Amino acid sequence: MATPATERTVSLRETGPAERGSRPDEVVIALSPAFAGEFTKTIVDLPHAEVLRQLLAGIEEQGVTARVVRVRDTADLAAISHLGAKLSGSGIAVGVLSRGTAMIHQKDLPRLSNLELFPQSPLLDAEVFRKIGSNAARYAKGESPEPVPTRNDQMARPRWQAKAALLHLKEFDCIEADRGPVEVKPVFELSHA
Amino acid sequence: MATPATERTVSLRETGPAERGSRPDEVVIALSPAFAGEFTKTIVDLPHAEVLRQLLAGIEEQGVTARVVRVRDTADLAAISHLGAKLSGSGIAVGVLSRGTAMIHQKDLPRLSNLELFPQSPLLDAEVFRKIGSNAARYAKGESPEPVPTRNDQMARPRWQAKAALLHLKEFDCIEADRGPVEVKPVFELSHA
Amino acid sequence: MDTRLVVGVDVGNSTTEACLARVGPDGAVTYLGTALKHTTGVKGTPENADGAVAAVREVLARAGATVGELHTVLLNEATPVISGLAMETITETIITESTMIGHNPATPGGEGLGVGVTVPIGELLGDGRDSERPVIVVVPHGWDFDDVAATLNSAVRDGVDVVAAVLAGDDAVLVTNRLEKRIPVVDEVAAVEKVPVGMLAAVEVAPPGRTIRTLSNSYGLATVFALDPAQTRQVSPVARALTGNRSAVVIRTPTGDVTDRLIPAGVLELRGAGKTLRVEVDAGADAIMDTLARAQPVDDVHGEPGTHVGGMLAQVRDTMTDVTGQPASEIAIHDVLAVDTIVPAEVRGGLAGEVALEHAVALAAMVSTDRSRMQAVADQVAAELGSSAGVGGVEGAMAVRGALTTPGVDRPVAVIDLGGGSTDAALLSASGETTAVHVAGAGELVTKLIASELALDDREVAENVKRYPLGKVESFYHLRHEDGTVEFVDEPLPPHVFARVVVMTPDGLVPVPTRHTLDAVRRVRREAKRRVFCVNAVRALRQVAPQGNLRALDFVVLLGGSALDFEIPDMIADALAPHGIVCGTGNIHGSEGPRNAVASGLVDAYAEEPG
Amino acid sequence: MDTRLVVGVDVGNSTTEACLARVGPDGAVTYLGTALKHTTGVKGTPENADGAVAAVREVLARAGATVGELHTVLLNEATPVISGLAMETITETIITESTMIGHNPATPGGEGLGVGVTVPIGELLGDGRDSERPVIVVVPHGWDFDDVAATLNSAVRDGVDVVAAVLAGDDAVLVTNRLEKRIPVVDEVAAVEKVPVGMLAAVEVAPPGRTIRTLSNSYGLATVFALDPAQTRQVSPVARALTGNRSAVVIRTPTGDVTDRLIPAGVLELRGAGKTLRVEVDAGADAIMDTLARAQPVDDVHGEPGTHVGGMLAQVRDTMTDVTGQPASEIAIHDVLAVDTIVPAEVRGGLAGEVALEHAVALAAMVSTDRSRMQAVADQVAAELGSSAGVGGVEGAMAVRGALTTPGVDRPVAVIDLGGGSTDAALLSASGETTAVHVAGAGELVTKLIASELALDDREVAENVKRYPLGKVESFYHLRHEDGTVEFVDEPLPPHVFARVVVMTPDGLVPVPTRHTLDAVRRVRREAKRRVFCVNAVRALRQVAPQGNLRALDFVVLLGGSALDFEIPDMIADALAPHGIVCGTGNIHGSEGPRNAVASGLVDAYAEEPG
Ligand SMILES: Nc1ncnc2c1ncn2[C@@H]1O[C@H](COP(=O)(O)OP(=O)(O)O)[C@@H](O)[C@H]1O
Ligand SMILES: Nc1ncnc2c1ncn2[C@@H]1O[C@H](COP(=O)(O)OP(=O)(O)O)[C@@H](O)[C@H]1O
Ligand SMILES: [Mg+2]
Ligand SMILES: [Mg+2]
Repeated sequence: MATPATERTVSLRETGPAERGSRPDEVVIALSPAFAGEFTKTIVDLPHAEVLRQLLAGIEEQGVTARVVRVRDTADLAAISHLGAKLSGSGIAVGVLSRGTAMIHQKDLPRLSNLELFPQSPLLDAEVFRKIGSNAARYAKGESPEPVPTRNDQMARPRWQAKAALLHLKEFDCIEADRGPVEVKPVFELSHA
Repeated sequence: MATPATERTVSLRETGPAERGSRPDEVVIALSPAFAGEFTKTIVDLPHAEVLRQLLAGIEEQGVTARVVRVRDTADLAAISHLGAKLSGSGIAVGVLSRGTAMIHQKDLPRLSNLELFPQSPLLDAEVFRKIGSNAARYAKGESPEPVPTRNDQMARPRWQAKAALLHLKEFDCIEADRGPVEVKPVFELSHA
Repeated sequence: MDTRLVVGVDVGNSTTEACLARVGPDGAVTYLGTALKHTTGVKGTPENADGAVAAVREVLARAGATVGELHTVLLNEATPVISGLAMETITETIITESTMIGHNPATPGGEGLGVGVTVPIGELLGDGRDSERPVIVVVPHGWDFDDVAATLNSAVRDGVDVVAAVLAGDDAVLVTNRLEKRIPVVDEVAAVEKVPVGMLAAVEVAPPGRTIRTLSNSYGLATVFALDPAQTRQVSPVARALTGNRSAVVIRTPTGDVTDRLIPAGVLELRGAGKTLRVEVDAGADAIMDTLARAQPVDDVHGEPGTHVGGMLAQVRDTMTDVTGQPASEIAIHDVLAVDTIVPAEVRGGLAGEVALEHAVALAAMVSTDRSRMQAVADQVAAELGSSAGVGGVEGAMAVRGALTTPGVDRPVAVIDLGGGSTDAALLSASGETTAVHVAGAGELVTKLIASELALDDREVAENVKRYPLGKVESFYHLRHEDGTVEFVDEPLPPHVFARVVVMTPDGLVPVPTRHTLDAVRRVRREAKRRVFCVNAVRALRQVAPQGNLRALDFVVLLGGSALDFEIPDMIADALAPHGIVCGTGNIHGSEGPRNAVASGLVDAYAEEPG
Repeated sequence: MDTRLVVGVDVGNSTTEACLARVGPDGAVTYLGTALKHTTGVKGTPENADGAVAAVREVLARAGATVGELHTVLLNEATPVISGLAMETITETIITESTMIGHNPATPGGEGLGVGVTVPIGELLGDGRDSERPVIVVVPHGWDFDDVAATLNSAVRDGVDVVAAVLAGDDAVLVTNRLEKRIPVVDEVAAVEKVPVGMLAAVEVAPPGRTIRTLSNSYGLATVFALDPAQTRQVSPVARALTGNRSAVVIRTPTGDVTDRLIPAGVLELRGAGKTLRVEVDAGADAIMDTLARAQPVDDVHGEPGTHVGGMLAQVRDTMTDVTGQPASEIAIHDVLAVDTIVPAEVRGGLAGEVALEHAVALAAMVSTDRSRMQAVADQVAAELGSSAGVGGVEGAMAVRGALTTPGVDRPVAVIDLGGGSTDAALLSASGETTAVHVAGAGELVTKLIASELALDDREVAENVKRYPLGKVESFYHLRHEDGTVEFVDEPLPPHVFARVVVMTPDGLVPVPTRHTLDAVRRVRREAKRRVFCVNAVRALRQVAPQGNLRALDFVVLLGGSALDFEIPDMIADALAPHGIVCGTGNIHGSEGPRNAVASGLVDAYAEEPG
């Protein structure tokens, strides 16, 4: 009997400006300006609630704590992820854009570098986001996990290119220049489809 | 043939507000408001130049780098040391007052705690300051050194109590409330006694 | 005779070395330089000429001399000793009737012991539910952790005594964090659908950093499943297999079991000294080597046809046939080195990809083909260089002569050439005669043992682990060496080494793809070197020492590529010290270290009696 | 006879255990509870009564019964086996004529090899300076690092070939950072004034994470000092002693040397089976135990008077005299366990506090005094409780009876009681007879080995290292367990554990004052347990097994305090598995684990024939 088709939604309650964390057992999840706000789904219609829930679950299963911040002044994945890493007590952060592209970053790395990159948003399902959260938490524990296996589907590129560009532009419109990152509390609600 | 009697002096050139360091191989030396400024010697007339030079030497011998900051808004040893630890890339700092009292602190410790405390300034000679620098650098490297052996001379207390109180009050006068810590470059000069 | 310019050339399995010298009329030798090139083609075949010529040209160029001035080239009579390698697993762990789950996942949930009947989560609620007996809930793939927790909580509220759970996904911590009643949960059971349903089972999870106490104790199993003594004896291998785990599941199946089967690897037949001795491969390395020692000198070695070891030696003979051109039947194996090793292998019948450390035996075998082919190489070298060239002497004798140029060495002196395929020893007695032997096993066997024990697919990584010390990258700005000292770097280290065990090679940090700790990798590296080079050094020296008595030896000089290793020479010196032997790495001409011994020896031999 | 309330009481060396039961008219036994108290006074002496009475009162109170209802108390006939411990170092390292400095300081300076004549820094400048030969500068206490660097720089500018330096203070990195010419520098040489002046010397420093290659190779020393073969043989122990160092200094003194002297520890005399066998203590543990096995059963053991081992056994006999009240001459030692161990000790003649790992032999010796004193204790217990009390049976037989209450156990069954002083084994054959033996060495010897090998002064810390797993505090918020898993804490950990190896005791983290890594401490802990408990388990079982054949045994049950250990039972089970033995920790009445076996056995024996 498969799990009942529950559709979850998430709202992000702002709790104040994002501060540097001091606890080494903390991973920061840095969200792009339009994530779970202007947009509610990824490029393949995976609900942002599910993306966030699986990232948090991957981190929790490893016995590590998580903090969610909303970045407002940029839509660039590397910038968002590196900012998250600078705020994170362990120095490890996961950055994610509305369309789904994601990255694991670390505070001492050059901004344009990363620990793991997931560029093809159409290929990222709930299971991949769970593993991204888990690997980020394992780096925070000083472990060296195998990188998350991702399919490389050359076919996906053309089909989704147009939609990706559109979502990218829309996300840009949501940028609020020179407004600092805020800490947010995700509140999940169950809505039976 | 003992080393020629060289008397050194030090001047602290301010290079800007003290920032958080990112390099894990760095120990911060946090100086009290009047150190090598209003005062130039400890309670037992050990030149501040020699105190700073031996602390720096202890750190350099361990292959660790050092950064010196001047704290201006407090003369409390624990506050000075903990502020230094917060700024230090390794989270380890050495705090020292004009009269010589010193402490090794760490950023995650409660402010009123410490790794090692050297309360009896009259008993602190050049060799002790060299070992304080060395131990601080070893904590930064994740080692667990034996605490620096210090004599506990009950006799010293009464004889020096008055002078210590006087120096303490004078140091208080040098406090510049709500002025942040500054990074300083120590410049040593040889002056043949 | 006036002074003559000569070059000694030593063609080895992997390296070809040259030594240029001026020999005076009175036989006095002045060394002018050395050169080292990769051997071209297989040792002892005409293809070697290119490498030899290249080495001669380089050593001449370095000394500013021309080919024209060259009087003669002296090549080593390499008794081509060719080694082959093979490895066979001799134990196999099998779980029958899914009686045990022992994969020890990284993040199990909860703590303690739960004993009850296995029930699929689908049948937990509704009227069919079982609220008398304690139950262990089995959760298949596809269930979300929130739904699993909700279902278990409501079952408990309905009076079902849920005592433990077994999950397909990596959800144990997520589920236990959401349960009202704290129970032990084992997760990441890939083949969870194979867990027998309606059976009595036990689940145990120890606190962090601890190991289980009940399911790893035969009498613990007897208590949990109320077993009689005969049943307890039958399940005791399950307790042994679960020792050291932090979590485990045992299911009471009628005849379910875990066996550590010995794979019949076959019998080795050792012919020598007029006898034929037989030894089971799975008796282990010591038994094999003891039997070998009783059949010295060995004429030939065969493996029982149709068995693993039969296949192993056939494989070695095949490589020899392409190398020597001789038919397989003519190939005589004159020495073998057997080494016990462990190979991580998946457990047959495991439900969650359990891996067990199986025992294996690695065999290095050595063939000596007597036909000398170095003269053919010499002729070709002479043709290409337009100077005379010939075979100057046998490898072993030349090596020990070269060793004499090491400061502090005197006759009688023994050398051990620590090469890639074989380990060669030679003794130069006080009276000047030389005895030389070759034993199987050297650098390549060490690399193979490291690769198999650390499950490294890339042979290049295994070679690096062998050659250089290890480090652990603890942050982007510092790493800790294997001796515990910390080193800081100015530029952040590359992401692919972050938090990894790395090899400190001259051209940078090479990550070792293993979940072992630095200390565990270090132990595997040193053990492999000890079991090959310390064993072979003593074995080879015994064959050259007078009456096989090591005490009769004075000076031992270590030569060859593996003598450049940062720890092998110390290990061999320690192994020989109790016998009162002075053992150290050679230093040819006081400057070349352990390289160039044979090439230098060829020059000295020529200088004594210019053939 | 109606039902009677009885208590079995087992007085051990450290613990006194009680078992309360109701025995029905038909001999059926219903267990009502157990209790455990500290033994008062030395085992087998009247002072034991208080502990026994306390245990009886507690077990009665727990079951809500009164002393009045008590029928009788049954005490164990403890063949008082008392063990003593002694340890003696049998090797000593001596440096003569200050020929070597090998303390391997943590922060040497520079890199490479420098060979030259030793010159005090004071004589470096001025006209007396030596600008022909390479020099190694020796710097006494009191010199400031800036002045040292300035002096060396100006000497080099004046044409002095400074090739290395040896410093008193910890200034090597400070000095090399300020030198124009990079040279290797060894520092922290406390007795630097003893460094011979005007002598040829060599200083070598390896890069970070590496070890020296030249001064640890006999032929490297020969090359550096142009030694002839005889001199090379003479200095080869220096090379051996410097193996594994990152830095070293060797000074060419005429007859300077480093010797690893064997301290004549004396001869052990083993009398038994009509023979007297002698064995040198410094032949090591294996030799001693092999000789012991040939003198079974042992009547007595003596140490050669005036030698170390003589002193060792005299020491054991003295402790026995105060315990048993018997004169030393009457004390018969019936068993010894010898264990090889290593003891870090300062090197005689060292200039910089060098420490060497010396070999030592630890001896546990066991005395059995046949006079039974348990009856006196029983009388006192009876008096205090006002109920009858008597001796119910011999310890070994009672223990094996109690073991039978463990689920899954059947006759024939052997028990091994892993105590503090001795390890006791007993076999209950199918036909019901019991054979019991005692061998020397158990928990206390393990604690002593751990304390000596890790140089721990505090015995309490050594006991903790024995009993609980280790961890490494990596930050104020997390620690890594010995199995590699990480655990985070909410509140910052106390400063005194920062960056230390700690023991994870139930009442918090206890730092281990050692510079060893976690893995090294773990290896010492497991090795100590293996060399005492695995050796003794097999040794004791051989003495009770039919014809000494372990294969004849079926079930083995582990009892006693050390059976509570988190890894000893698994180690013993692994050691016995190859003999087809089912071995595990006991579980008395299916609930008490390895405790209460003897007390329960006393009750069962009484129920069978109420004496
Ligand atoms: N620096 C080194 N450290 C450790 N092993 C080495 C080093 N250089 C070569 N080797 C090993 O030496 C072996 C080759 O020895 P070499 O004497 O060159 O071969 P051969 O004499 O058969 O031509 C190989 O197994 C190689 O791994
Ligand atoms: N939890 C434990 N883990 C390991 N060893 C233990 C534990 N408890 C007791 N011991 C060891 O057991 C020994 C005492 O055993 P015990 O059976 O109580 O003594 P006895 O039987 O001689 O009275 C001591 O060496 C002690 O260190
Ligand atoms: Mg998990
Ligand atoms: Mg130093």
